[in-house]
Amino acid sequence: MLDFNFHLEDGELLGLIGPNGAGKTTVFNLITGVYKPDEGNIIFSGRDITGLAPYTICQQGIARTFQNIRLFKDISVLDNVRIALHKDAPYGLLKTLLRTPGFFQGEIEINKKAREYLQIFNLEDKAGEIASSLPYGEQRRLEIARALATKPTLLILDEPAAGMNPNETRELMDLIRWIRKDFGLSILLIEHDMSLVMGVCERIYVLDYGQVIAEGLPEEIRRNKRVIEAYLGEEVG
Amino acid sequence: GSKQEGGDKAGGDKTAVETIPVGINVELSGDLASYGSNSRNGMVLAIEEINQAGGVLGKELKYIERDCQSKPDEAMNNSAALAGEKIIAQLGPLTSGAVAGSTPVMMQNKIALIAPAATAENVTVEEKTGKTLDYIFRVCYLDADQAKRMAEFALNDLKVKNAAIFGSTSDDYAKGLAKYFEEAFIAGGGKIVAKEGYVNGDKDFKATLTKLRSKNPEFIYVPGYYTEVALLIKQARDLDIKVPIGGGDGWDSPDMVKVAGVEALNNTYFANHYSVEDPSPAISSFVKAYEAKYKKLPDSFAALGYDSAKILAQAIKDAGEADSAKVAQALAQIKDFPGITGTMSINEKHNPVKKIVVIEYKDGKLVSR
Amino acid sequence: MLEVKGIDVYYGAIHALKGLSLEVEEGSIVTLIGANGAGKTTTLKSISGLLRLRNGAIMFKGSDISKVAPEKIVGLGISQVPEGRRVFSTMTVLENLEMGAYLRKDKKGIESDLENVFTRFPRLKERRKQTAGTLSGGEQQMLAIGRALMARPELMLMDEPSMGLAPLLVKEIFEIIKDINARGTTILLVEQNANMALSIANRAYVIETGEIVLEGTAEQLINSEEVKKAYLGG
Amino acid sequence: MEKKRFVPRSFLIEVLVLAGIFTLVQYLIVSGLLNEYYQINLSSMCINIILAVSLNLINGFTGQLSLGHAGFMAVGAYAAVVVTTIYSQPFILGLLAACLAAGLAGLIIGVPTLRLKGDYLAIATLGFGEIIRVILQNIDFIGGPAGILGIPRYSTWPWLFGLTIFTIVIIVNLINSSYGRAIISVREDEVASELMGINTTNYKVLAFVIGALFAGLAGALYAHYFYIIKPSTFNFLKSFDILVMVVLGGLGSTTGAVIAAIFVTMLTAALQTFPAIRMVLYAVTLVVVMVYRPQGLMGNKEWGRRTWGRIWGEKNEPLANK
Amino acid sequence: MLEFLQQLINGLSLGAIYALIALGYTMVYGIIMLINFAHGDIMMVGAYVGFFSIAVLGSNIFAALIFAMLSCAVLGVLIEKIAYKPLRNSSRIAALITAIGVSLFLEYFTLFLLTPQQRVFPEAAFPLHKYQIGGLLISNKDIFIFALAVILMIALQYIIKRTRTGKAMRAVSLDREAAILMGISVDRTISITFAIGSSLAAAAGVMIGIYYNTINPLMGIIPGLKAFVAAVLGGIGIIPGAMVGGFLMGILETMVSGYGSTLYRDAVAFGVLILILLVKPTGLFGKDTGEKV
Ligand SMILES: Nc1ncnc2c1ncn2[C@@H]1O[C@H](COP(=O)(O)OP(=O)(O)OP(=O)(O)O)[C@@H](O)[C@H]1O
Ligand SMILES: Nc1ncnc2c1ncn2[C@@H]1O[C@H](COP(=O)(O)OP(=O)(O)OP(=O)(O)O)[C@@H](O)[C@H]1O
Ligand SMILES: [Mg+2]
Ligand SMILES: [Mg+2]
Repeated sequence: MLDFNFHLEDGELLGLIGPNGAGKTTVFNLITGVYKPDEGNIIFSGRDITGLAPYTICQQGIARTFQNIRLFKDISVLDNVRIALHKDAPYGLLKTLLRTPGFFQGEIEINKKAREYLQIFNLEDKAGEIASSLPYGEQRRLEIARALATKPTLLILDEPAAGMNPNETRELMDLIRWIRKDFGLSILLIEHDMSLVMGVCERIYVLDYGQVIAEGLPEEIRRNKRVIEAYLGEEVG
Repeated sequence: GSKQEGGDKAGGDKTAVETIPVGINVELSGDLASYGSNSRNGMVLAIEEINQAGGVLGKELKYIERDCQSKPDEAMNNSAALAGEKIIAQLGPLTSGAVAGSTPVMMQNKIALIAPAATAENVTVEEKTGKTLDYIFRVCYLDADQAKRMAEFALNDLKVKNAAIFGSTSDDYAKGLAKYFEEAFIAGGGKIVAKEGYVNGDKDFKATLTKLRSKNPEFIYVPGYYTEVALLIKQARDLDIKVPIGGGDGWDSPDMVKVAGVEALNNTYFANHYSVEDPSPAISSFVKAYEAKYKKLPDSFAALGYDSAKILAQAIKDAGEADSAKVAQALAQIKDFPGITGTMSINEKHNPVKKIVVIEYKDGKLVSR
Repeated sequence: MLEVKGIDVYYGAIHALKGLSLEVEEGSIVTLIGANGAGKTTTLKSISGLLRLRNGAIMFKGSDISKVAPEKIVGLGISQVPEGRRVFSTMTVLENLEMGAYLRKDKKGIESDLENVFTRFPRLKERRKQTAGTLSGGEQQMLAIGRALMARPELMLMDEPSMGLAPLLVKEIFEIIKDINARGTTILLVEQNANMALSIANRAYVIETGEIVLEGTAEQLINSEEVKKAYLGG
Repeated sequence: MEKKRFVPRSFLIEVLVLAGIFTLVQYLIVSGLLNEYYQINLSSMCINIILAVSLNLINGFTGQLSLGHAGFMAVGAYAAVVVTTIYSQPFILGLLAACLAAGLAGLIIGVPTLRLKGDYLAIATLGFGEIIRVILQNIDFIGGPAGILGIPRYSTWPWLFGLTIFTIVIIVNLINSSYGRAIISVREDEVASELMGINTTNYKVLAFVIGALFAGLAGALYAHYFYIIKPSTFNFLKSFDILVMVVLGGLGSTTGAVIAAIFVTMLTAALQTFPAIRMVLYAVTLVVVMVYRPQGLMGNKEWGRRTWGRIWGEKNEPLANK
Repeated sequence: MLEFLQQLINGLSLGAIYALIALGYTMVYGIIMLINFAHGDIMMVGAYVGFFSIAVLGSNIFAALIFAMLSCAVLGVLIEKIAYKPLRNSSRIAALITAIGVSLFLEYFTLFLLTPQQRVFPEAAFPLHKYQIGGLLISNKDIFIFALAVILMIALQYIIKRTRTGKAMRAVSLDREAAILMGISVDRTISITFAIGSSLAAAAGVMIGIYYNTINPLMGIIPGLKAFVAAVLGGIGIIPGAMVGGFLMGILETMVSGYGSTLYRDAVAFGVLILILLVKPTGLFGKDTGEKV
């Protein structure tokens, strides 16, 4: 049901838009291994990652957020980030069970790192709170923090501005730009909020019925006839 | 509940009368609850009769009951609690496994345990050495003996040459019977044509019966409890299996006729401790008393429970004082005790030596053979 | 028509609405805007009876409905298009619409309302036999609105009907809302998309952490500096 | 960052308290002041604690509903008894065999079934538990339905107490580590966890195997305390009993599991004085407790957080749970 | 061949009983996602009510069936109100434990009240007729129980798919809050669900009574468990699935007993269940509702 090609350069900030049900989230699910493609390949950093398990893909450097926020709800904010750090756990199972000094050293290290991520997203005072008790906007931020903690080279954001008001969206735009610059990673995002897409993305793919119907710079997309017809409804300024 | 009344009455405000505490540790809940509670009823009836007749050594027996759910650990726990209550002896549990759970505690505290219905081989002896356990007794015969009796009956009286076995495989009692029957039957020159099993709690035996039917056995041995056996016989007859069917003391229950029906039971036989329809005065007065108190007929578990309590009273009398170790010694010496389930003497392995009756169902009546 | 008088609502220990009051006049579109977690959904749920009040009252056509059982409130003429659509996913489109008319007994009326919904949303008619879970986001939103209409409400509560929809659909939905209102249904609309909401509303309230901080006609609010800065992205 | 004291004083105090409890009980037993009845219940408590704490790892922390715990207990019990009783080897070898066999059974069962979710997993584990029981029942070498009698009583107080503490420490150590957090993330949201680079299958299996292993240990202790084991002891109702303890204590609370195991053991013992209606009372208690405290006695909170937190390496950080 | 057909008949009649119990099980599960472990015990109560109305009140079998179904409907509603309703918003596993508690309560309260002794259904209530068809034995009881299971399944499927109440049930199961917004009373709908589910259990209980003659307080445990397995086999929550699962279980058990050994019957039954689940993780008729991410 999907038939398309697209590519993403290192360090690029790419947008993916399209009508509801066009298959955007599905694309993300394919990239991150939640679904397996029936045909075709996904090449990441020169390696074929098609059909790999999601956790392996994450370990290869792709991290994501979800259209419907999926935090680890009943545990603390800090733990949410610490879980993301687990794939590089600095101690083994044996050390864990026997509580060797190496374990304590490792825990200190993990905590330090986790707090750094929280700090970046202005969440350090909330470290001890249960994730689900955070306001929506902070949950979105925590989700991004958690994704970043897996040290990705590609970050995928699915409708990060959904449910945010224009003001909050603006703050998010700044954050996205800043992350990209500071962490030196590529970002791929889906969004229905044109102000965000047009504002931050360097290049945009438009998807409809599982196919790419347009590709280009924001200005080109904005004026593209097919895109307007299928998605925008009018030119957006 | 009525279950506590005996204990309360005996231990109540009549402080003037000294009492002798007796432990009852049986299966009151769980799969075997119906056998356990029948046996307990028999024990309680006996204790009440003894007390009415003036008690033993001028003291009343006071029973303290516990539910072991047929679990060895619960049985052990109960025995420990009962030992703490300074009981003179414990009646029960019924199943051999639960008795084995209780055994170490009884041995340690030097208190006699009388098992009413634990018929497995090694209940009264040490597993490894074969040495008799000083404080463990039983009033029922052994599985090996009753299975042998049935095998001989089939070969000699029914004159069959081959047999099938279809018994419960989920309890050691029935499995033991099956094994001993097979041995005895083969030893007597017979042939076993099929061995099948069911699981306790089953209600549907048609599949296996259909299979058995095709093997054409002349006799079917069905070791198990009446709860399953009655249904099994009924379904066998429904499937037009007309050959004689035999079994063990687990069959004994008034429910057999009710469930299987008069007709289906014709030509079936089981080894038993006694017959409820035995006209002897001792038995008929027991049956009457039991029926009056519990509104139903006693099965063999009730009778064995009754005997276990009565034999204990006898031993206390023989011992001359309410001392648990002495009572155990007296138990080992019991000779020709007239029980409901036959006149018995306790042998050196603490098993009763008594007659095994074979009972035939004839038009719904029990006929001793 | 609807008067919310100083209501207090709690989630356990969380004080979600703090003496909130608002009013909806018959025939108007009133919009309630505010940041995430301000209490907009909570307000609508309280009106529908899904949440119980600690204090205050909710008057609908002159009588207090705050003690009425939640399932009875639809019958009084208030239906809700819940946040996130909440269509019955394994039921067909038609069954979903029938559920909207669950309390109604007038077969004829239901029949004609069904036709009305289908003329308003031809796409639903096309897909009447399809299960709702397989519809696209926009179609589900239409179904949720259609379902609410099937109760023939006098007042319709809509919770972020444009959320997650493509720009084209957002416009379509707002057109539909205007149309429904034009045909006589009063609307209380909760939106993040303040621009759009204010452009079709008569009156507006701004809610912040469970309290109304601003109210006025839609024009007044569109032009208010505070609102512009906080909610209109300008 | 202030230098952290490796062993805080409160930890030492708790160690002393435990040592005190141990010595006191040991003294009471040796001097004969603690009668058999209390000894048995104390031993049951230890065994139940191990069972509850280990099932809690699977059901409470990993969020995988397992209804076959008694099966692993059975595997452990039989493995140990075969070693000690049939082959007359020392107890320690029996214990090792129990852990090994039960852990292996956990692995064999866990790998295929843990792909199932929710109630389907529950029924599959229940099925495996029953299959184990049926198989044991049909092996004559280990006594068939009659089981094995005459097992030596090696499970003395030092063993019981020591292994109970050992179980708790190992499981608590596991939970309060990066591995534990990975396990908990599986419970919270499997998909998200997987996408955070966690091989959820591995961690589910890990938790399942460790849980099974300790159930096996409990089985071995049980067998060598109660002299006899038979397959029917380990039926699905026994699994339910263990589950009841876990939920009663609060899913995902080790403290809760311990408290509930003690509570249930005492309740069962206390109800023995009402033999006729004990099960009715037990059932009513169960329903009433659940209705009034659906989250269990402890919710998912732990007791002794601050003290133990340091030892676990948390240092004032909130623990895995609330 | 003849023996095989006979075994098939045996399997179908056993399966019909599992199917009858599984229907109610699956229905309650389908609507409120609760594994009602007490279902088998409600069946037992139904059997006792049927027994007493036949043996004591002297009613005929149909009156007894109706009476048992009505009494158990009331019992089911009561149980829901007392034990399950307070836990509606708690974790499912808490509700599961409560269900276990209710199950134990029903078993042991009956055991206490009526003694552990089994009761025997009067044979006269439903006299047996055997028919010989080309060497195959089949009884009127076989036919009756089979027909009853099929009729009740169709009725249930009709209620749930077609009637207003049934749609309300499905709505409640899909989204409770949205259902309220439609004007559906959740309490009432769940009560009706329990009433129907429990009366189905009662029907099964009475059928077991007449089919096997004996009933006892613990009779619900094993058939309850097996019916639950059957429901899972078919895809829990799916009515035709329960039916097929029930028959499959019955036939499977019969064939294992008939051609293998009863010793391993339960192990094989569970083994097949697990195999099926490994291939189809949501049961035979279960839809794989792969979580949308
Ligand atoms: N697990 C699933 N099972 C069945 N269909 C699915 C599943 N996931 C996605 N789909 C279908 O695939 C299509 C594409 O869905 P997708 O979620 O990718 O859309 P989208 O472009 O992200 O839309 P939106 O902007 O509304 O999020 C839709 O028709 C959807 O219904
Ligand atoms: N079920 C709940 N339990 C506890 N707190 C809740 C619950 N639902 C909402 N809250 C809290 O109540 C407050 C108001 O929530 P509400 O959902 O009404 O906000 P909203 O204005 O609709 O936000 P959004 O724009 O995100 O939909 C928030 O702080 C939220 O965290
Ligand atoms: Mg999407
Ligand atoms: Mg909201």
